[in-house]
Order: sequence, then C-alpha cells, then structure tokens
Amino acid sequence: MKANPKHVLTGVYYIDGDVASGYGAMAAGCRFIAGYPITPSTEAFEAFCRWGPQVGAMFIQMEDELGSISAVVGAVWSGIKSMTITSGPGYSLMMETIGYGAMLETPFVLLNIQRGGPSTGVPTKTGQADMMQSRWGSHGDYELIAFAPESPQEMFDYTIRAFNLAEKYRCPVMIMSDECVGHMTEKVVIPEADKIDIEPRRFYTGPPEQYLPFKPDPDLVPKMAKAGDGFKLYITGLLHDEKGHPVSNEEYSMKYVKRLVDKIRLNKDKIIELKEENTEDADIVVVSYGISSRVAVKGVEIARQRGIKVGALRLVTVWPFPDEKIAELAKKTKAFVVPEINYGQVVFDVARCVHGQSNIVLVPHGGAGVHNPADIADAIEYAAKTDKQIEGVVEFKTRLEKLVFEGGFKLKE
Amino acid sequence: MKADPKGVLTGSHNLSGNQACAEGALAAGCRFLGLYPIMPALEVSERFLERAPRVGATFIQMEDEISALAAVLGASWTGKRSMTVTSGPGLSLMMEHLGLGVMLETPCVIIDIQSVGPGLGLPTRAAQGDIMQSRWGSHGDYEIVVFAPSSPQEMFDYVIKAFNLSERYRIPVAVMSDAYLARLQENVVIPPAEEIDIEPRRYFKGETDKYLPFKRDKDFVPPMVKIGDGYRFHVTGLTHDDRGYPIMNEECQEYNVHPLVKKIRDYTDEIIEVQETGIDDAEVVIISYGTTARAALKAMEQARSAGIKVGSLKLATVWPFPEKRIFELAKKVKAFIVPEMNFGQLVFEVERCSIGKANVLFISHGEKGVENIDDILSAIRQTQQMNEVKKCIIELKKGV
Amino acid sequence: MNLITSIFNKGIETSGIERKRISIPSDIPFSPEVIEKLGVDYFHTARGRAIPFGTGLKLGNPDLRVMPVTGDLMTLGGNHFVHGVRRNMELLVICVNNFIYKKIDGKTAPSTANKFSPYSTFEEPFNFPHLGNSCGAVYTARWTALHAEELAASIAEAITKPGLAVIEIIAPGPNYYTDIDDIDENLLKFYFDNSIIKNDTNPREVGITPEDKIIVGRFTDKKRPTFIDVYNVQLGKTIGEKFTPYGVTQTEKKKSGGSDGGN
Amino acid sequence: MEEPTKAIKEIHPDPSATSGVHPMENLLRMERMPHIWCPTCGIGLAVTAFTAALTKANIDTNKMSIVSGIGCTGRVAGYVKLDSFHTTHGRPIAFGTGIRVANPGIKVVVFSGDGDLIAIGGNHFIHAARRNIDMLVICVNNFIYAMTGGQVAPTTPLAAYATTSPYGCVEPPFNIPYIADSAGAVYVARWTTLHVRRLTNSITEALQKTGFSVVEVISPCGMYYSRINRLGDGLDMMRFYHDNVEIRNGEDTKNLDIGFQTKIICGKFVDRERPSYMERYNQWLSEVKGARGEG
Repeated sequence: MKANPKHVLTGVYYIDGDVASGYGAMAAGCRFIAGYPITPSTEAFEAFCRWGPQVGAMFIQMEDELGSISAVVGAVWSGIKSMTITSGPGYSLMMETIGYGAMLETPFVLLNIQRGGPSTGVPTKTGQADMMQSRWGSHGDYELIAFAPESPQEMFDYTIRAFNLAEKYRCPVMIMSDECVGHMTEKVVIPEADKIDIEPRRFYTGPPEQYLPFKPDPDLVPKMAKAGDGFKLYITGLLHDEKGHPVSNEEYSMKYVKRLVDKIRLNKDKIIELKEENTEDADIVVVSYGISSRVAVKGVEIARQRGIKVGALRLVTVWPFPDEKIAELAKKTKAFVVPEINYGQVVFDVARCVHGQSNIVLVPHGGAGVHNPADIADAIEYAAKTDKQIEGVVEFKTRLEKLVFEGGFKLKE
Repeated sequence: MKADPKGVLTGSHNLSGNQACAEGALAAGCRFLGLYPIMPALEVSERFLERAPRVGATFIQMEDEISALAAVLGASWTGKRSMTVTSGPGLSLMMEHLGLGVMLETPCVIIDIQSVGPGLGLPTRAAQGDIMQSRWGSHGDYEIVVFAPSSPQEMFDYVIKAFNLSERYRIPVAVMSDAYLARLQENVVIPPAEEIDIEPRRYFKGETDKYLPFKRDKDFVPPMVKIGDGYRFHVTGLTHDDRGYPIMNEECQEYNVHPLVKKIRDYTDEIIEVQETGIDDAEVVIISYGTTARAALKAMEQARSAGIKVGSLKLATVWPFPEKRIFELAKKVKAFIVPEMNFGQLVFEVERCSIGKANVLFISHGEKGVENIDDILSAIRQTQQMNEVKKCIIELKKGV
Repeated sequence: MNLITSIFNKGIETSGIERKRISIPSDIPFSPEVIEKLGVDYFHTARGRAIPFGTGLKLGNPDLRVMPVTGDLMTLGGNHFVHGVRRNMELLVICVNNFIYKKIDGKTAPSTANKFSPYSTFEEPFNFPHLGNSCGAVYTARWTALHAEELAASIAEAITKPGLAVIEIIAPGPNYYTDIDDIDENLLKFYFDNSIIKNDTNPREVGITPEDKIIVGRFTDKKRPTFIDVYNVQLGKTIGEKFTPYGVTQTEKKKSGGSDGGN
Repeated sequence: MEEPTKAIKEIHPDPSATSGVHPMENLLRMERMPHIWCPTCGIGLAVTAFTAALTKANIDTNKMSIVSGIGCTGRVAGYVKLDSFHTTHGRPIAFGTGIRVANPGIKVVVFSGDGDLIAIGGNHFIHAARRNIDMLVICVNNFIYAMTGGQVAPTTPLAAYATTSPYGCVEPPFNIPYIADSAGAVYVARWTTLHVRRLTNSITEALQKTGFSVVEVISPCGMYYSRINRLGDGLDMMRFYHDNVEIRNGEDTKNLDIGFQTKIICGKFVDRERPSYMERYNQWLSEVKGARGEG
C-alpha cells in the first residue's frame, strides 16, 4: 500500500529531527498522537499538532505520560495508527503500559528523544542511556523493535518504517533517538506519496463469530479487529488464550508468552537493519548507533590516518540485536570499539556475541555532549596495539574523565 | 552497630517468604513502609502493619506505586530506614523514582514479588521476569544492587543485608522474591538483636554551614544528613555539583554520574555474594538464583549421585553480576546450565561471561514452575554429549 | 450474569444504543460469558488506566460509546479521572466503589476480605460525586448495587449524555484480581439498608461518613460542550474552511442534535 | 528611595530589612543568584511573599522542608535556604507526604507550578487533600508549561494559544480552588503576584494551619503565555490584574473559573478544621494498642 497524498508534505525542508519525525508519523498514516510535553521531544508533538488537524488527524495533550500511552493503546484498538512521544523520565513512567501493550500485541510507535540521565539529569542535552531500558524496562518477558536514527532525514524515514514494522509484527516499536538528532537541523527530503510504502493493518475479514484475536498466522502474528465492529472483543492484559479470555492453564499460557518473544526472535532477519563499512578486512570494528555513529565517522577517519584498518558497523535497529552478525565479524576481527553516550549498555551485548574471540573496548560518555572523536581514535589505536586477550569489557579512559577526575579541576556553571 | 531489639522477633518461627520479609525489614531497623497493595505482595505489608504499632514503625498506603516510592524517598531523608513492596506492574511504575533515588543517593529498599508478566500477566504464578528490569528499568546510567533469596530464611537474611548495603553505598537496593517464595512456609531462625549487624547511616558531623550534600568520601559515597537538623541543604534530580546545585554541562555530568556507576563497579568484590557447592571438581555448573536455586541444588545432588560432576553457583546478589568468577569458571568447566523462570534474561549475561570457553544451556519456564528438576537433569545429560563449544545459547527443548 | 452486570445489560437495553457501538475499558475483570451476553467490546486495561484508554478509543473512533468501569479509579486512576472530567470526554464512568467503612449510621459494617481498601483503616473517603462535579461532570449519581431499577435507569440515561457522566456504585467486593461477578450480595444488603434516596442533593452534601446514612440518587445533570465539540468549534474558527470537523460520523449525521439515543 | 523601603518595611517586619543587608538573605541561597527566571516573571514575587511570610509566621525554619517538582516554579526549592528537595515531575506532594508521615516534626511546604501539581501530579494533589496531610501547597499558576517552551496546561484558559494548542486551547481549565475544596483542603486562597501583601498574609496564615492548605498564585509569564497570546509583557499583565481582579473573601469555590482575559476572583475561600492524617493515624494507633493491651 502507498501513503495517502493528503498526509505527505512532499518537498525539501530544512527542519530538525523532532519535526521530521512528526512529519514522518503523518506520512505513515498516524492519525492520533497523545503526548505530554517534555524537553527535548516536544517539537515532534508540536509539529503534529500544527499539521495533523488540517488533514483530519487528532491530537490530545494528556495529563501525564501514563495517560498518553494508555490513550495511544486505546486509539490503536479503535482501529487507527497511533503514536506517543517522550523522553527519559516520561519513558520510565510509561514502562507499565509498554508491557501491557506488548501483551495485547498492540502496534504503536513510541518516539523517545533521549537526554542525559538518570532522573531529571540534563534535560536539554543528549544521552543514549535508555537503550537497555527500551529492551528490559517493563516487567516480564517481551521483545520489541528499537531504531536509532542518526539524522533528521532518518528520523523521517524510520518513523515510517517503525509504523510499518509495528503493524507487521503487532508489537510496540521504539524510535530511540537522542537530543542531538532531535534538535539537529538538516535537509530533509520528503518524497511523493506514491514512493512511500505503508504496511496496512492486518485486519480480520471473516465472520465475527469465528474471530480469535490471538490466533497467530504462520508468521506468529495474529490478525487484528477494531472496537465497534460487533466482534464482542474480549481483550485483557492478563495471560489469555486465543480467544483473548484469561487463562490460568500454565502450560498454555507459557506458550503464549513464548510466542510474544518468538515472533520477534524468529523474524529477526527481516527486521534487523545494519550499515557496514569496510568490515571485510578490518582489524578493528567500531560498533555504534544513533548520534554516536556520526561522531565515530571522524574517529575512524583519524584512526585510518594513523594506519589502522578500521571498519564500522552501525546498528540502525538496535533491538533485536544482531547476534549472528557480530559473532561472524568476531571471527576475523581483533577488537570491537563501542562508543556510546552512557557508561556501558549495548556494549555488553556486543561482548556477549563475541564469545571471547575479540577484545571489547567501550568508549563511555556520561551524556550532555558527544564523544571527542580523538577519544574514539585513541581507543581504536589502543585496541589495535593490544595483543593479549582481555576478559570482559575494557572501559577506555576518555579525555573528559581525565580532565574531571585527575587533578585540580573546578566545575564551572 | 547492632539491631534495635524492638524490631527483632528473636526465636524460631514458621514463616512464609513474605512474612519473613517483613520481619527482616523490622529487624534491620526499617521504620517506614510506603505501600500500594498488589498481589502477591500483600502479606508483606499486612505483617508489617500488624507489627508496626508495637515496634514504633510508621506506614502509609499511597494512591499508587509512583507515590509509594516517592514517599519512601522522602521518609529516608528524615533519617528513617524505609522500604516499599510491590510486584511487577508496580515495579514498572516505580522506575522513574528508582532513578531519582539513584540520583539523590537515597538509601531505601524495594521488595519485588515477581509474577508472570508482561502486562497484567498471571499475578498468582511465580516468575523471574523482572530481573533485567531491576538492573536496566530506569532511564539513564546507574548501577544497583539486587538480592535474590530462595527461602524464607534467606529472605529474612537478605533483607537485612539489603538495608545494610543501601546505607553503605547510599543506593536503592532491590530484593527480588517471587510468588512461590511469597507463600512458601519454612522455619526461620531469627537471632537475638545483638547478633544482627546493622550498618549505620554515614552522617555528616561537621558544622551546619560546611555541609556539602554530594561531597564524596574516598569511596565515592557522600555522607548524609537528616531533614530538620539545620543543615539547610539542597538536593536535586538534575545533574549537580557537590553543593547539590544543578549545572548543565558535560563536565558536571561526568563528575556527577560517573561516580554513581563507580561506587558500585569499583566495589563489586565487597558486594557480590555467591554460594558455591561442588565447584572444585565440576564439569558442569548450574548457575541459578532465587527459587530456581532450590531445584538446581536438588538436581545437582541427584546428578552427583549418578556420578556426574555437577556444581552449583547460586547468586545471592544478582546485580552486580559476578563476571570475574564466571570468567574463571568458564575456563575450567564444560558447560553452564542456567534455569530461569523467564524466557531468557540473566542467561545473556552468563553467555557474555562464558567468553566462548563453555557452553551455555538455558532452561526457560518449566511446566512445573520452580520444581523443574527433571528439566535440569535432562540438560545435564545433554551436556555430557557435547564435545565442542557452540557460540550461542543452547535452549533446552521441552515437550511443551 | 450477576447483579451488577445484569443491571448493565438492562441499562444498555433501555438506552437503545446499538450494542456493538459500546466499548467497556475496565480494570475490573469481567467474565467472557458476561461480555458475550452484553454484546459489547471489552478491554481489561492496566490498573487504573480505564479512562485514558477510553479516551483513546473515543478519539480514535468518535462513533463509539465508551463506558469505563473502574475499581482503581480513585487510587491509581485519580488523575485520569479529574482530567477526563475537565475535558468532558464523552465517557460514562462507572466507579465501583468497594470502600469499607467500619461503621455507618452507628451500625457496624461487615468487612470483606480485602483489607487494603484505601478506606479500611482510618482515612476518610472521597466524596466522589462532589469531586466529579467540581471538575465539571455533566451527570453524577450514586446507587448501591441493590438499587437495581434506579441504577439501570441511570445507566440508560447517562450513556447517551454528551459529556462525561459519573455513576458511583457502592458494591463491596470486586477488586483488581477478583471478578466483577464475585460481589457478595449479603454485604450489599447492609449498604442498601443504610442508604437513603435523595435526588438532586447538592453533591457537596453527599460525602460518606460513619455517622450518617449513605445518600444515593441522581445528584446533577447539566450541559457542557464536549471535548470534540469544543475542538471542532475552536479549530473551525481558527483554521477556517480547510478544517473538516472531527468525528462527525454517520450515526451523528442522522441525528440533528449532539446526543444520540435510540436506533 | 523612600517608597521601596517603606514598602519593604510593611511586608517585612524584620529590622534588617533596612539595614543594608538583603532582608531575605538568611532564607535564600544568595550564592545561586542570579536566578533562572525570565524578566517580568512572577515567581520571584511569590518567593518574596513566601520568605516574608516565613519571617512573619515566626516558626522554626530549621524544622521545615521545601519540596518542588519540575518546571519554572520547580526551581524554587533550589533558591530557598531550607532543607530543600527538587524532585521528579508531579511528585513533590508524594515526596513531602513521606517526609511528613515519617517525621511529623517537620513542616512541609510544596512549592511548585500548575503543570506539576495539577496536571501530572493531580492524583497526589487530591489524595493529599483527602488525607489532609499537614502540608502547605503553594501553586504558582502561570497558565502554561513555561519550562518546556509554552505548551498547553490544564489551567490554560479556553481559546488561549500555546505551542501544543496552535489553534487555541480546546480544553476547559481547572478551577484549582474548587478541586482543592472538594477534595478536602482545609485552607484555600488565591492571589495574583500583584497582591504581595495579601499573599504574604495568606501564606502566613496557611503556615499556621494544621492540614492541607492550598494557596494559588496567579503569575504572569512574560516569555511564553503573554508572548504567544500577545498580551504584552509582565508589567502589562500586572496592570491587567490590577484592573480585573475582584477580591471576594469567602466566595463559593465553584464560582472561581478563569476565562481567557476575564475577571479573576481572588481571596481566601476556605478556612475550616478537619482532623489531619496524623491525628487520625494516632487515634487509630491508640485504638489498636488499646485493643491489644499495649496502651
């Protein structure tokens, strides 16, 4: 299916990532956004508020993040595509209902513009420290999809892709952007509507009496219905059977939760998107995502000037994690360098998939800024020079850490 | 420091996991409970409330879990040891304030009685699905200490340890129980008060105008003061300097947040507690925590009597993860077996730490819940036929 | 079906609204058989989130009639309630109030197994109709579940209201983990016997206290533009012709007024 | 120079007010000045009134704690020299409840904004009022989320503009005194930042109440609310208050709605007695102890 031309603001723009994402949501057919203002994500909501009503979309600013995500889940079950937008603290509040949405197999999109944490942290500056939270933040077992775009153009493109994957796999999809990308203003090209592919919702079309809301198709994803069509839907967040009725039959119910996990794990190859550069003959591979991968480009460049063979692997989708790809690279790579704007999150998954075959160097950054490319280059050089096998993740000491903790440093406001 | 005898019910009692939890808290000197009722954690609060008037403890039932943890943080700053108790959905709601607790470096204890999730799940059935959440559930970077008891006696002991570590490192500490342990009744021996060690809060002793709330001692832990003692301090969830005043730049972020991580990472040896059985000659090691450890130990004994060299590594503290110990073991043993009541959480950590030297077998939710000895035994048998190390988690196939 | 659900059934029947247009988001479990009989769509929501979930349903498809039935309303969902009422979303909020007061009108009240009702110990309960009214609810009423006739009539009346209507049902029993069918009718009798019908009382006066009988009845019934009404008027004014009013649906086009009752 | 000194003397009985030292120096964190608030913002006036009231009320400021949430007003805790907490969005009341219940010797003041207390924190607001937790809530209402750049708030009047209501606000605003009253607050007043003297008196009075007291402070936001709605700057808003405020003490709280640039009714509306949470708690405690023979 193609996008509705009414919803696509075709043209060339100079806008920031937040706004691009708002336009992307419109193009993807999102008809409802429930949000709550939080720096630095509000611009995406504002963009949608401004243009949405002119093409028949609805928006509401709810009383809190708990309310906005619940309204989004409700709106999806009324038959439309829906999205919410937030940042760290709001994301933490949404955790319960994200799990609830996963349980109901509700397709919705959540845009998280990450900022420096924990707690209130640094609201106006960047961070990438919610990555593990996006995978593990709600209680119980579930799997979902997370993107990490690196430019406003990608914010537009991957918002559409997020909606498509949400519909395809009936699961919540996260866009884990960050303040840098959200507030970065760049050229964004919005194509014609007929160039934008839209995944329509997989609606059930048979007789209502025979509808089973949680009976999966062969790809493990069930068909959906909407409220008001006479299906007498019974939808619950308790463990349920194919009819949706609550069960306490443990054997069956465990099979159900397993399917929630498996529908992503087994379709992994179709979901994962990576960008590789010069990894074939690389000694060192830099694994990065989001804004860090743009900074890493410079670091890689410096390292290459120093004569090191460096490749780059960029995780466009961070979850599900590309286990096999990393394991394959590990066979011929001496070390992986992982720059992240946190003190180690995705790097642990890289370490896991390497199975002791290569060294792992983390280039940490606490947030409120991005890496110094020279740190990344130094970390690459360190990794290239280290011949002994090191167990566990090596935390590279950055210039910032030395500056702050080694001698005579005074904080300035 | 020793425990306050008022809260210690010395003697031998037949207690459920939940009751033992309340007793442990009172013995540890907990004098404030912020709660919101949720299955299957009710008995903890009930027991606490019943004993509260005599012990002199206070409680409040708040309007939701968000405010329950917020109240606990507030209470902790008045100098009272405080805790809250909840289950999966409530823990999810508490995530934002877990982050605040970390940022304000507020000692408190969170008890989570896990049940099957996600969403509303199955509130009456035990699971271990919140283990990764307890480590990663709040936004931003932090490190946390998490205990996983496997019996009412351990529940009692670990809750006391949890309070002590939370005071020692000024962090929220979680104790992850589950719906099975919540109801499990066993004998619990509560020692006399003078045999229970209590870590006192590290108070600032200097003059009131000299106090800096986040001026760290050498071990990265800043001393605390109480509300109402005239220090007129300020603390904030924003990134802050020693005075607790917000500064919005990357130097301050590094200055503030890196120590939050370091104060745990650099002291993992002091914090981590594991119980090893039959490790020395083991070819296969079962890594387990919480109630699954019960089945693991039984399976180990049965396998040993059948002549297979099986050892057990039981994690009393799940986080920080004992990676060094597992690196060592990985080089010695053929395989790790990880039984969990979820679909794969801590097993990923074991996979990481096996560094390609040992196989990792994973056993998910058993049909018999915590009593899945047969599954573990069949996993042990499976390891006997393995000759090479596979570079992925091997999931035990079951007849489900 | 038990007492309450058969009252729902009767209320829906009397209102004449097509059953498939009705959605019930609720944080109280209903049994599948009951939903089958009611012939509505049912969503068992996360605790306390029935109102925002219903808000999403209503805004996603304004043709729906949404009836959140909630037990955790005034605890976890208190904020959603006051804001839902303020916006005047078109919802019929049914609050099953399982409060237990130790004494009412001098008599000792029976208690249920649920020791953790927010009011079981020493706290004073909300005056729920008053709170609803003060935030702007268009309709407030309170009944015990044994006032079957009146309650059914109230539901039939309120479900067609354009705006947020509130009905409080005094019914000790259901909570998050027990089914709505588990209401103990013996307990109900006590509250029925100790209540007194006073329609049109100022909601300010209807707080539940240990000293007095419980006042039940229909307290307020007023008109206020709904969220979608205001939205359409305001955006129509500022955007002009480019704006198509939201949610003017087939069903509503047939009717002349905003409210829709009957088939 | 005569005029201001006289005015300060009037609102501030402390003799140091005219001694060359800043009269509030002992209650403010002077090392943090200048503050973050924009020119013509009203929050500073509310803080002035609060500190003046603290001096006037003559209570032990060492036994006080001030808790704020997130937002412009949320920064107040950072400037007031009491034991002060800057917490998460919407939760200062819950945080303060913990302090008060765990240590009833502490007087808790929650100083935060409309978005913080009434939007995301609405639930804690009504529950603390119902429980009658002994706490003073000062709610600065500037009709908008200013910290995040001018989004619509649950207090934004109908048809007013904000960045997330680009076509005018479509939701009727809360009447804060009414909801506080109906939830059970024992003291409810509303003033604008023009009425510094009356506001100071109100806060002084409320500080001495036992129970949940609410003082709403209508404040100009020159940077967002006034700018987006083209209402001039802060001084114009003060002029507007001057011309359009009607003081009606004891008015029924249901008549206190605020429309877009309509009349604002100020005054003290509710002042009553209700047993506070701690009183009920202690009564329950003695009943329990009595029943168990532990009394």
